Amino acid sequence: MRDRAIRREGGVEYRFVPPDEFREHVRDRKSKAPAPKLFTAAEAVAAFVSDGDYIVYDFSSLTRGPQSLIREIIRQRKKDLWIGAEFTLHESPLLVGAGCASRIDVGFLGYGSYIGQAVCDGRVKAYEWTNGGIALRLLAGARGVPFLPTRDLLGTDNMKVSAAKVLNDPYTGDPVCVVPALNPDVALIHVHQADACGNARIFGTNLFALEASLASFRVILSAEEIVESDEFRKDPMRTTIPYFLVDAVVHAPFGAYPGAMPARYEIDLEHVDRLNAIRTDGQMREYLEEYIDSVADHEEFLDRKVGASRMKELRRRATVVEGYR
Amino acid sequence: MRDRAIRREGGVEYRFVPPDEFREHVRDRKSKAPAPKLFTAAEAVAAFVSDGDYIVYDFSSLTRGPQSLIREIIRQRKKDLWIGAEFTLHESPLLVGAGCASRIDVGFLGYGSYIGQAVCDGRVKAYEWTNGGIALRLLAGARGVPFLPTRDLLGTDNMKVSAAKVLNDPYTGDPVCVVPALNPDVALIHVHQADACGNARIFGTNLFALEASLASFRVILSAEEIVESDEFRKDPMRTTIPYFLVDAVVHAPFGAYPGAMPARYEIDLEHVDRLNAIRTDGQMREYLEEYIDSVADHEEFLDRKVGASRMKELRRRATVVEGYR
Amino acid sequence: MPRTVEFTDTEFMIAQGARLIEDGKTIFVGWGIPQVVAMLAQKLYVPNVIQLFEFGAIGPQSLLPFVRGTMGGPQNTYRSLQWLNMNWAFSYSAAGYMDYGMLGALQVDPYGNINSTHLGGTFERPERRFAGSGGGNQVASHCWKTIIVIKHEGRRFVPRVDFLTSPGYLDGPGAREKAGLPRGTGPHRVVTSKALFGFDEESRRMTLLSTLRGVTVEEVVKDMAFRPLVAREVFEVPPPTQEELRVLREEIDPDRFIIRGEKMTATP
Amino acid sequence: MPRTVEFTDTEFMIAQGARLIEDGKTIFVGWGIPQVVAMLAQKLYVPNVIQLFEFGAIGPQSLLPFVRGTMGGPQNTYRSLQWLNMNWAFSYSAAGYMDYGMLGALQVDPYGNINSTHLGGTFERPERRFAGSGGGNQVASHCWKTIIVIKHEGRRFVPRVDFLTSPGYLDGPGAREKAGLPRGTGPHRVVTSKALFGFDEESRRMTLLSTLRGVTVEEVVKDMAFRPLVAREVFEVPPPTQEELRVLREEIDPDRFIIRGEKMTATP
Repeated sequence: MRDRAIRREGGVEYRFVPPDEFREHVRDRKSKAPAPKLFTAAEAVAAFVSDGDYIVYDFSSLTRGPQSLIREIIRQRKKDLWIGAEFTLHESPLLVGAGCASRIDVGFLGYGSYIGQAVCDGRVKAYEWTNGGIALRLLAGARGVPFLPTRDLLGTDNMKVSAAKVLNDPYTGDPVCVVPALNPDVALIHVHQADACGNARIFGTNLFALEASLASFRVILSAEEIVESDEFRKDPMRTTIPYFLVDAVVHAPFGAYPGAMPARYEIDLEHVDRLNAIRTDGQMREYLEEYIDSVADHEEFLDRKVGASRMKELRRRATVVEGYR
Repeated sequence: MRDRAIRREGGVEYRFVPPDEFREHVRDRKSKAPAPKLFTAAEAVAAFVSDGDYIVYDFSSLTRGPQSLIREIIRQRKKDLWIGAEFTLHESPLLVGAGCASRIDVGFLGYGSYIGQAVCDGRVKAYEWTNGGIALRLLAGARGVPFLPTRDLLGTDNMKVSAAKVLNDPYTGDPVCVVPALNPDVALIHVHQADACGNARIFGTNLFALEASLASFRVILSAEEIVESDEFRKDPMRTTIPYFLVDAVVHAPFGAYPGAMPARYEIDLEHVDRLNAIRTDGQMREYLEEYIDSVADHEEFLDRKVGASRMKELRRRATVVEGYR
Repeated sequence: MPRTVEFTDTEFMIAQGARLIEDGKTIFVGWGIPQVVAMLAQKLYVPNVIQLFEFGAIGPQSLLPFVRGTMGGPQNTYRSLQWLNMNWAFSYSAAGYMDYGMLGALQVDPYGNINSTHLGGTFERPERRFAGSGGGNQVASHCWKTIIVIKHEGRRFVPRVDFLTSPGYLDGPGAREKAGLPRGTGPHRVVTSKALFGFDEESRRMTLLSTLRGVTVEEVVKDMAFRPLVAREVFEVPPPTQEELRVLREEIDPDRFIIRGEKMTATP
Repeated sequence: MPRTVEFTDTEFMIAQGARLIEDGKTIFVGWGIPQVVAMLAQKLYVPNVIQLFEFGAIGPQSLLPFVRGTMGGPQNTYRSLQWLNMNWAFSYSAAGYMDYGMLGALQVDPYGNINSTHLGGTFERPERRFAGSGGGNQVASHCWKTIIVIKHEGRRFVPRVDFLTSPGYLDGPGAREKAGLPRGTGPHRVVTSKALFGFDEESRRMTLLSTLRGVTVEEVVKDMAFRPLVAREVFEVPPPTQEELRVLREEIDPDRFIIRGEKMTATP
């Protein structure tokens, strides 16, 4: 998909898939039958993430991010990925540091100097769409329309470095900004509960969980808990994503680690500090070796790099549970 | 607002308020302080509904419609209303029969021949926007944009009898339909639970409860139950409408009668049949006199025209409660 | 020798529609008769079909009996996978997730264009005004294959609809795409109380595919105000089965509000 | 004679910002320092302010202490009125419901234009790359009055931002409206660690309104790379109160990750 889906206009590159092409994928390739689709992370990433893919993820590095899936993508050293990310504090540095990502649409591009330096060095291209712009592009992708209008971005340099355009609104005659639909190749979403078929619940807010699930060619969920399918039909208001949007479900307790999973476990700020401290390629190599490449999978990571005591402590700290159920 | 907000183009009339005008109303007239705003239906309608207003309501005549508020509007004989309605089986005939409404944007325009005949006779103008078109127009109004695009309505006669337009999408070059934002004067929404300030919960699906609440100049809620404000902060995922969008809250048990309130009471099909049987102006006058004008308010209506036994029976029939909480 | 089975034209139409629905697929269900068709299908044939209703019920397993006139009530939205709202419901269809759409119609023309708005006169001053699109326009625009369910009354089959409410193939091949409607969509079948029609791949014109057992092609087309194409081989559709009739009469519509109609007989 | 109070420039900036927030109004809160400003304000001055966070928390009453770096976590979204998502959050602001927005900035220019993207070089190959807009662009575009919170370092106040990330008054009066941004919006205050600025109604240029008690106008403007307008009467802002400092140091940021900074003194 990548090559067809890259558009270049006046020095600006952007991802765009005409709605009809996306719709045909959905018709031909999305199974609507309620079949189990449980995979290991390694299987899911191998089967559903390809070199050159455009990937989005919900939510942020510190809260309910799909960190175990990101680590698996790095472990498999996928190449030439294009990331669409909002609050990407740690995923982007790691993906770029490991040589997996060549383009990032942001959003809010991390802190720490590693990723900033990578942009300055030209190792990765960072396109500025703003958080609102990315969310709106996904909404367009989810609504099957080629663009959506918005009254921001206007007047700023974002208009020059993105494919946002100005139209005259046919009802007021005033200028309005439009952004192109975004239909990623893959959405990675970490959820509180899923069943084997892909019905899923997120508790708390989300960035664009349903938008990204509707708009993406493939959807990989990781879930803290796998629950009975019947749960979802008993309480349909709490379903965030219905199964027929989903391609793979990975059972991943502590899948958001070192970030927090609201009402389940808190952030590991010490580990986050270690990530934030990465400044050189040497430090990056050390981190990747220590926490990703030297372990076979997420379970080994939890056993050897986090440990039961730490997990118990992070669970203990997650005392705010009101509203998350 | 009415006169400024009516646009006429090539024989088509439509409601349109430029986003900037709506925004200024919100800034200047919507109180964001958490003050109680409980009113009787008579007070709320007198204070917040004016002759000439454009009114929308959620959901349908048979399910969670704001029927007690509609009856109060008729009781007060508001004039020259413009209704934006989706599943309007009974409100439209009653509002037109009572001389309250002169224009209807639909939607799905009732059954029974009364309302159809009124359109044929030219007593009311019925503009065809389709359900999806009305919901999308409200979404545009709620998002503060002058229009939204969609890939329907195209190719049909709806394009000729509405203000929907065709644009060329700047990304594909293909034609796409756009509909103008809809910012009604008043939204009427019947909810399961509200607090005195206007925080509200609807259980089950809705048409456009949040869209209409964000997009409307004034919002009147009627609620089966008034609950403590603190309830909402304990479970923010269940809040449908936050208080600062709302202008008035009316406590109205059985407010959706003769329609159903999911998990609270069932439809009164006998009363619905009486409504469906109205064919002549004489029958309409009889109905209006019997059920609306001869009672002072909703409470007297319940006492004298429904009765405790009937209400008990309708509650008994509402046995499907799963998921509604 | 099989006994004769008795049924109404409505019952046949519903049963015929129910047999067309595929299991493990998605279907956007319009108000009224299509709901009953989907109920019968889900009960007897396609337990894993995903129904979608425009007011935001995704994947309900409706509770029987059918409460006439309702769509958003708790019976019809029972055991949904997800409850949302209308704009989300139409996102599912617009993004291509709805394999089928099923709609009623007041009039239909050779290209499967649907009128549900008015008969005679002008839009502003019609001779008779009906409910209009509801969400039918979106269903007919977005879903991959639209199935139209309509009583086989000649006056409903017209060369040109009085008002084009929901798009069929408009004025012929390529017209939908040219208008900007999603590529590869359009009317798929017309299910009537006597026959089944499809649409010719080339001309996009309505084509008679099969008739109720015992009904001739000539009986089907004689009252239609246009002459449909007729498939090379016209198949015979068996009448409602005992099981279809039992579910319709006992479980879905015991008061016979929906399934009443003209009495018919056929050999099972 | 009052004793001298000791505080950091960051603490003053936060306290000054907190005093600007109006009770019973709405404020769209940006990531980082603005969150701490809002926490202090809600704790001490404006219990009924409605905060809004871009990832969908409407009206939270954040739980203290502040967990550094977080915005979407359960502490920050605690006791919200409503939990939604980003597209809804920006609907609230775009439809005019947000009285205030509060944002940090890397650079700001005389028209209140914000750069948070890069310093030096070009966008494609900058000398230094920073986080970028996040949702700042939407906040600065939609909210009625934007408050910018920025350390008073001269290099941050530039005649022209290296990259215009979030709109101030662009190139002057009327420019926002001409660009299509919502009418009547724009930067309202610039809260720094030494002073407070507004914007001149006519020229839309940044205007010095007040300084920290004991800091002169000349001290404020000497490092700025442009000369702001200066109000006819420049007021004096008292330093952080004991209560402000107590809440900041004991309740909001006991580890002093946020509030550390240059040490200052002033008379209370």
